[in-house]
Amino acid sequence: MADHPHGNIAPLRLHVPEPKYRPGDSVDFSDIAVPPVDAISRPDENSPPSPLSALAYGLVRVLDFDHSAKGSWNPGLDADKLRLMLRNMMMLRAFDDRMFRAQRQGKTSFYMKSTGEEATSVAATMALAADDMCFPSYRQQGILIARGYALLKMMNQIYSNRADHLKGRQLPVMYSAPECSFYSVSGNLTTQYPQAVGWAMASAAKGDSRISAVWCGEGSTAEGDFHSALTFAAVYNAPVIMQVVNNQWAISSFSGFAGAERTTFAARAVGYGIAGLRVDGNDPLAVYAAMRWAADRARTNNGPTLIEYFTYRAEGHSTSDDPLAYRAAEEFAKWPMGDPVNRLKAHLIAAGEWDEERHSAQAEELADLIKATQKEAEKNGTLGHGLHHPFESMFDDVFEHQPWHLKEQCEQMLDEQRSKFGADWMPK
Amino acid sequence: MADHPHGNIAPLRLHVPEPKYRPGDSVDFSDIAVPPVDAISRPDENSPPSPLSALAYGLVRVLDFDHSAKGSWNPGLDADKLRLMLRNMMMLRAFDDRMFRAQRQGKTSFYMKSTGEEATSVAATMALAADDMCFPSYRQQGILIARGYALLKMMNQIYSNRADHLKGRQLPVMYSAPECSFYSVSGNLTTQYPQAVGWAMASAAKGDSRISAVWCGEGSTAEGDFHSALTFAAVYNAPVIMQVVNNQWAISSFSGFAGAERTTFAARAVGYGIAGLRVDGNDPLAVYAAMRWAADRARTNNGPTLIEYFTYRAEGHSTSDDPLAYRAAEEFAKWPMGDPVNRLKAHLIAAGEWDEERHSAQAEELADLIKATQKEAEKNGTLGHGLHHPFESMFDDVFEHQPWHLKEQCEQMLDEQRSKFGADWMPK
Amino acid sequence: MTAMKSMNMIEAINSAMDIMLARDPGVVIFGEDVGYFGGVFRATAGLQKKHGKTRVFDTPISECGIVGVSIGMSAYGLRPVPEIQFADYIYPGLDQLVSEAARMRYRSAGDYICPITIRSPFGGGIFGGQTHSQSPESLFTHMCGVKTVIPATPYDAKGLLIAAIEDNDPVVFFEPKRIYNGPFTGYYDRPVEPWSKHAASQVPEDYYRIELGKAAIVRAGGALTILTYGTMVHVAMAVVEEMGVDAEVIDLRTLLPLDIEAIEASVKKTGRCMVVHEATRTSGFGAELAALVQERCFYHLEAPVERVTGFDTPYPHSLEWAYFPGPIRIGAAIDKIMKD
Amino acid sequence: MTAMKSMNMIEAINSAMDIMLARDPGVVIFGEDVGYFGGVFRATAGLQKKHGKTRVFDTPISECGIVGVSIGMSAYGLRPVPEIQFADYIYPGLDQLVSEAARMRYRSAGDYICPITIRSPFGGGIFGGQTHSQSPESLFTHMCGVKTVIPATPYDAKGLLIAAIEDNDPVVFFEPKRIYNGPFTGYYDRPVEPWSKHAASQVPEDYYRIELGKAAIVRAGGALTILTYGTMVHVAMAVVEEMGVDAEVIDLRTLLPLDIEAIEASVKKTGRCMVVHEATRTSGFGAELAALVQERCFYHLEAPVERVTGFDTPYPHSLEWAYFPGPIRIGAAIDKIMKD
Ligand SMILES: Cc1ncc(C[n+]2csc(CCOP(=O)(O)OP(=O)(O)O)c2C)c(N)n1
Ligand SMILES: Cc1ncc(C[n+]2csc(CCOP(=O)(O)OP(=O)(O)O)c2C)c(N)n1
Ligand SMILES: [Mg+2]
Ligand SMILES: [Mg+2]
Repeated sequence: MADHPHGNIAPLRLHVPEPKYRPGDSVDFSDIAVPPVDAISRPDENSPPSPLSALAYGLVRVLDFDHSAKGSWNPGLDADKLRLMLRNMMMLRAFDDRMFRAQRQGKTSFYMKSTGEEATSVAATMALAADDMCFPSYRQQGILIARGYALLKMMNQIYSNRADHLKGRQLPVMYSAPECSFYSVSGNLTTQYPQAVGWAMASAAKGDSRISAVWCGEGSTAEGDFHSALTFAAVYNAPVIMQVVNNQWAISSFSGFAGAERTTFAARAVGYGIAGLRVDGNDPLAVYAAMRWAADRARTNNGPTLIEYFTYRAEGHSTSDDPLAYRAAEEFAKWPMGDPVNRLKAHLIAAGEWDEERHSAQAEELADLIKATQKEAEKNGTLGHGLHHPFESMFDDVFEHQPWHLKEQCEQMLDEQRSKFGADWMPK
Repeated sequence: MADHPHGNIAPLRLHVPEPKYRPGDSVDFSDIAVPPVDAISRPDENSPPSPLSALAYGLVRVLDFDHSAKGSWNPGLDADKLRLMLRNMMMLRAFDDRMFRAQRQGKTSFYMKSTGEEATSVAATMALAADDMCFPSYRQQGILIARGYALLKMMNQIYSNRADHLKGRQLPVMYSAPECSFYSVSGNLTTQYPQAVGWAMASAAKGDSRISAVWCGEGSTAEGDFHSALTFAAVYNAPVIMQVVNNQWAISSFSGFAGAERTTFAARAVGYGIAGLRVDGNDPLAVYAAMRWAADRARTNNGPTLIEYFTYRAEGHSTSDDPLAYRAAEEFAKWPMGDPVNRLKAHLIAAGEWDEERHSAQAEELADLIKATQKEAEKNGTLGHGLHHPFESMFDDVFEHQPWHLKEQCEQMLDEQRSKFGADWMPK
Repeated sequence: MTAMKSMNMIEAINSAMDIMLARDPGVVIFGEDVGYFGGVFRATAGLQKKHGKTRVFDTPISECGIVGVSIGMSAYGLRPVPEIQFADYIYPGLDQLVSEAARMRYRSAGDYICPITIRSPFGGGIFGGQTHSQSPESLFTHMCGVKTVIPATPYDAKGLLIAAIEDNDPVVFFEPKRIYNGPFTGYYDRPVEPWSKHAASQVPEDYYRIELGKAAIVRAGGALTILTYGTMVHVAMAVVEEMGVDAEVIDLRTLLPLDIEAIEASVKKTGRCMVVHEATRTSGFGAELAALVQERCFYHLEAPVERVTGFDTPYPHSLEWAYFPGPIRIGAAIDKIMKD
Repeated sequence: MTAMKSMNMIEAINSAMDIMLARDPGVVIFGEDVGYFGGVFRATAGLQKKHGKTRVFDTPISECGIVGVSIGMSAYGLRPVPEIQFADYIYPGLDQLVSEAARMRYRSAGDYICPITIRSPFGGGIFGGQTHSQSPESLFTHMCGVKTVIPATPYDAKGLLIAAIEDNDPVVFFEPKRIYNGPFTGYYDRPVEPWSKHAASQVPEDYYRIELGKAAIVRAGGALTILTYGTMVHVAMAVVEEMGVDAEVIDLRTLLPLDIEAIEASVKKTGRCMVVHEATRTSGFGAELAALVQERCFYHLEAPVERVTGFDTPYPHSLEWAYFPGPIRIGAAIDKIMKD
């Protein structure tokens, strides 16, 4: 049977992906294709997925190099809406900067910025209805900002202080906000994917009209949960929008380790026969348009969509990371799709709806607002400085009703506090 | 932000797939497209995956309705090889029949046939080199037969008897045969997928020329392991052939519950940017040709291929299953791709290389051989009839060296046997 | 109203789901082969036909997906009752269960909960080999945030399953498949007695609950306490009756939260304690029980807590009965503990 | 030849891998961020550069894939040493580990083996919140076919890791991340002492092995036996020194197979036994230890075996030090057990 003698066959090779640029390299992104606006025009939302597959390989764009909004994808938003979008994105950036600094000042243990990716959370959320359910990863604080969640609450969570809605239990940025239809953020990658599909299945099973949206990073697409989610979404035609924020990096691993050398992440959709869109993630109008298209599809029983946002992680993975150790310093500066905040600003200015003065005034206003809010938040305490939820709250919410063993352990913990702080220490 | 009031929107619907036919229905498969032979001609094995994607949606065929072998995929095998292929497939079918009956006679606990799918294991294996590594699911006993593994050993395993190479530890059909480059079969679905990729990665890392091949059912593609495997194979360009035996059913669930309503299983490959082929699984020459194409690709560093065999599970899932409870009785009879054994037989007869007399003689010869082998095997015992491996073998092979706790437990077990069989019972 | 009916365990489980589907529009049931066919053990037979395809349905073969979508459905307000076809196949769904469902109430400070009941047949004794015989229950008791429930009779199965479905926390509900059709005494060579001959097969046709966290004293006695659950309740009972030892046999029914009061009271009375389970020994739930009993009843114990368990090997196909903690193993342990 | 060098735990682990890559061409090392960057804790720093991209490389973020390809590589004859970035993230790979790697030798009757060493940082004390702090070791001890190893010093880490890599069975090698840079006494408000001040940071530069399955008596004593491992060895030692109690402190080093001889000999001598671990209490490895000790040393025990553990809640971010089984909890348990 062995009719394949190996004798004169060249040896096999293991291919181990390598990014184009490493520390010290100078960067040339001219090979990244930036197709013209409307290279693929916007198909009707009711189209069946198969004729759509080209969308998975293109790049939906709206804001052109001359800062005008163009083409069939142009969502035609009015200036107020665009200014709100810009404001949300600026707020998010200012918030990230401030909280990053707070971590560096030792006020908390950890922080994660979304710099450069603001459009993928803010603009995407603005295209949804307020009660559509969002299942974020840890880098979509922009959803909360777009939905008007109180910054103070976010900061209290980051500080794990006595006003933290999550009782100090979660790592900073792992928010939960049902009042904003924002699901509890997990530290475990991609687990939110099948959850979002399940929520959408429930909405459909009940004949509701709400849909769900879920985000993960391109690195996270490798987890099995991603596949479970796409399979269930495809099988039950679930009204869910699955978004991959392809910011090129997963901690120190470039997107090639998630498979980017071969095809796009939007192409995964093609494999399941569902709609897939690849979108310039640094173009807030393209993000909005893509999300709106997908939402309209989902809401009209045309099923799930997978959207890849092609973007760039401008900063480190988190406060625990130093990106200079593994990638070329100038990558973000050279990113061909630019900066989403600058692009929207330029668009509004070009349209005569904004100017540099209003922009700096707004930047200042937001910085002040955030600084003031931070002061408020710090009154409730910062991590490790004493103002935290009562010790016994640690034993709540493991179950709805506390079983005997947790009651006993709580007593034990209180005894320990008494032995530390003195016999008449009282739980507060 | 909520600019999508749900008020006048039609309710969502949950789509729950339903097969076309259920018990009592009469069956019409005329909507299953059977494209002409060579509808998609065979591309060079060295082609990059992207221009190949049409292959994932077609159906590679070689044996035409007139029983001739046609087109660019025709592997041009000589008559001896074709007769060997037929013999292997007939042997497999006879073996399945006999062992199924043995289970019904109470000689073992369980059996699984591969009736109707013989080509997907036998012809596929014959296209590999003898030392290419196979990672089967539970329905590829045809690999062992094609590689000349002793039927007696297979039967001993099925009977869990004292000669069972696996010491009675495994459920029937969960063979292991390193001498045939056949990996240990798992009861857990799809776990073999990333394992096969790892083996192929190792071969490539070492600059060897051996490749690996892995099989699973279409239902099993839903497991996360499938996605892990495709991701790793794509990232490292692993020399692996991943095969999906789409026999339409996963126990009682039709292929729609694995996503078949939307696209092909071969299309999954497109999502990862790797080569994908959809093949008439009841056409042994097409199976051979596809496997050979993929093997040549893999062996020349052109990377992984995903092959879908479009076939039909002619019998129940296993001896524990009654398919009449959930599908129409006449499906296999009406299957448009026919029966792989009959098709190869007809081809050989049409070519003047075979005739009905030789066929029945061979059928009889094989039946006799299997009956005789079965007698041999039964001398070594059948399940539950006393002739088994020594009790203390139960404690071997948990670890290379037996730790104290297993030694103690072994002693305890021996005491129990003594208390059952009398004080002078001796472990044998 | 409270008409009684003789049911086997599968029928009792089916009845519990049927009733909960009717009572609570949030209940949804799904899993591999669960819909049209009604489950490989027939536990969901007839339910799709009666309650419709959006309440009871088949799923892709992805335990990760099954548990994951259950969590999302919970966030929507549903009350999912997924089936994992065999407990041996729960591992691909374990991350969703452990890292997500079990932690959701805690990490979101009650914003989101997961009132999910995962049903799964477990245990051996059916020649299922190592991948259809496992007893992984102890793992779930180590993961704070999950309840673990194991019934031993049709009556308990129905009442506990209803309570589990109504519970607002995730529950793993392991069904001892060896006794689906009849209580098994460990004598594999004797004919199986059908449930209809057992008192606990008399099951109310209507709704009733058995509170989670409460053990059942299935035999009162003074000489020795036997803590057990599932299939082993019946094996232990048979041995006790046969040996004529005055053991108190406690069917734990819920492993977590555990009925520590019943255990303490019994052991303090008898002074001897034995645990019987089918799972592998090391770090099995018997370890936790032994640890607890010696912590809380140390000065009452006349002998060490004995553990009678499966061996620390995979479940071997042909040597199943040498592996199974049957009457001989239990009898020897009783002899030993009574001598000590 | 046997030149010694002061290493912290990360350096010792790095050195073990470096040596094994050089000695055995079958050794391959991979995991998330393990290649170019050298691991988020820097355990593999420099190894890709030195040994090449096909020996040390990054992987997709799929723990299932990482364990799964390791098994296939084993079948080819390699000796994979994958890293799981945090023990909290091992669950997606658990099915491959439990159902496949752990069972492979057994189910194939030795045809195929899985000489895989899965390295993973575990434990809390670094404000990592509930998903960077878990101690899941007891789960692995319940799954026959896996060895579980946990070092507490640089010297042990290197010698045990080399032995684990050379072992022909799958080993889960949990690294107590809290003590990567220095032994931690549980006093979080005191400055961390670097490893260089600790005797066990003197590590031979070359190859050496510490046999798996052998505990270390880190302090001999007659009043009480303390069984512990990982970070808690140092915390327990600090409390013992501070209280001036003559405890025998045993660093188990390998949980499975366990050094039962060392345990029995010590408890029979002292008559008192305490277990200290950071993992959640219920069904933690302390349960197995307590069960074993009372089974084997019942008539020598003056007091019940005490368990000092983490609480049965997720690891809370801000209340980390109220959760951690620190000096107060250990001290109280010593007081209690010595009074009993
Ligand atoms: C299951 C699991 N495995 C590993 C990790 C560790 N981890 C945290 S973030 C991260 C990288 C994720 O990258 P990507 O998905 O691209 O998202 P990004 O950070 O770029 O937004 C890794 C490996 C984790 N949190 N969960
Ligand atoms: C992880 C896991 N989940 C569930 C099962 C139970 N099971 C065994 S076979 C089977 C159906 C598989 O169908 P398919 O993949 O189409 O293969 P086929 O039987 O048709 O060859 C199921 C659900 C299992 N063995 N392993
Ligand atoms: Mg990323
Ligand atoms: Mg199938």
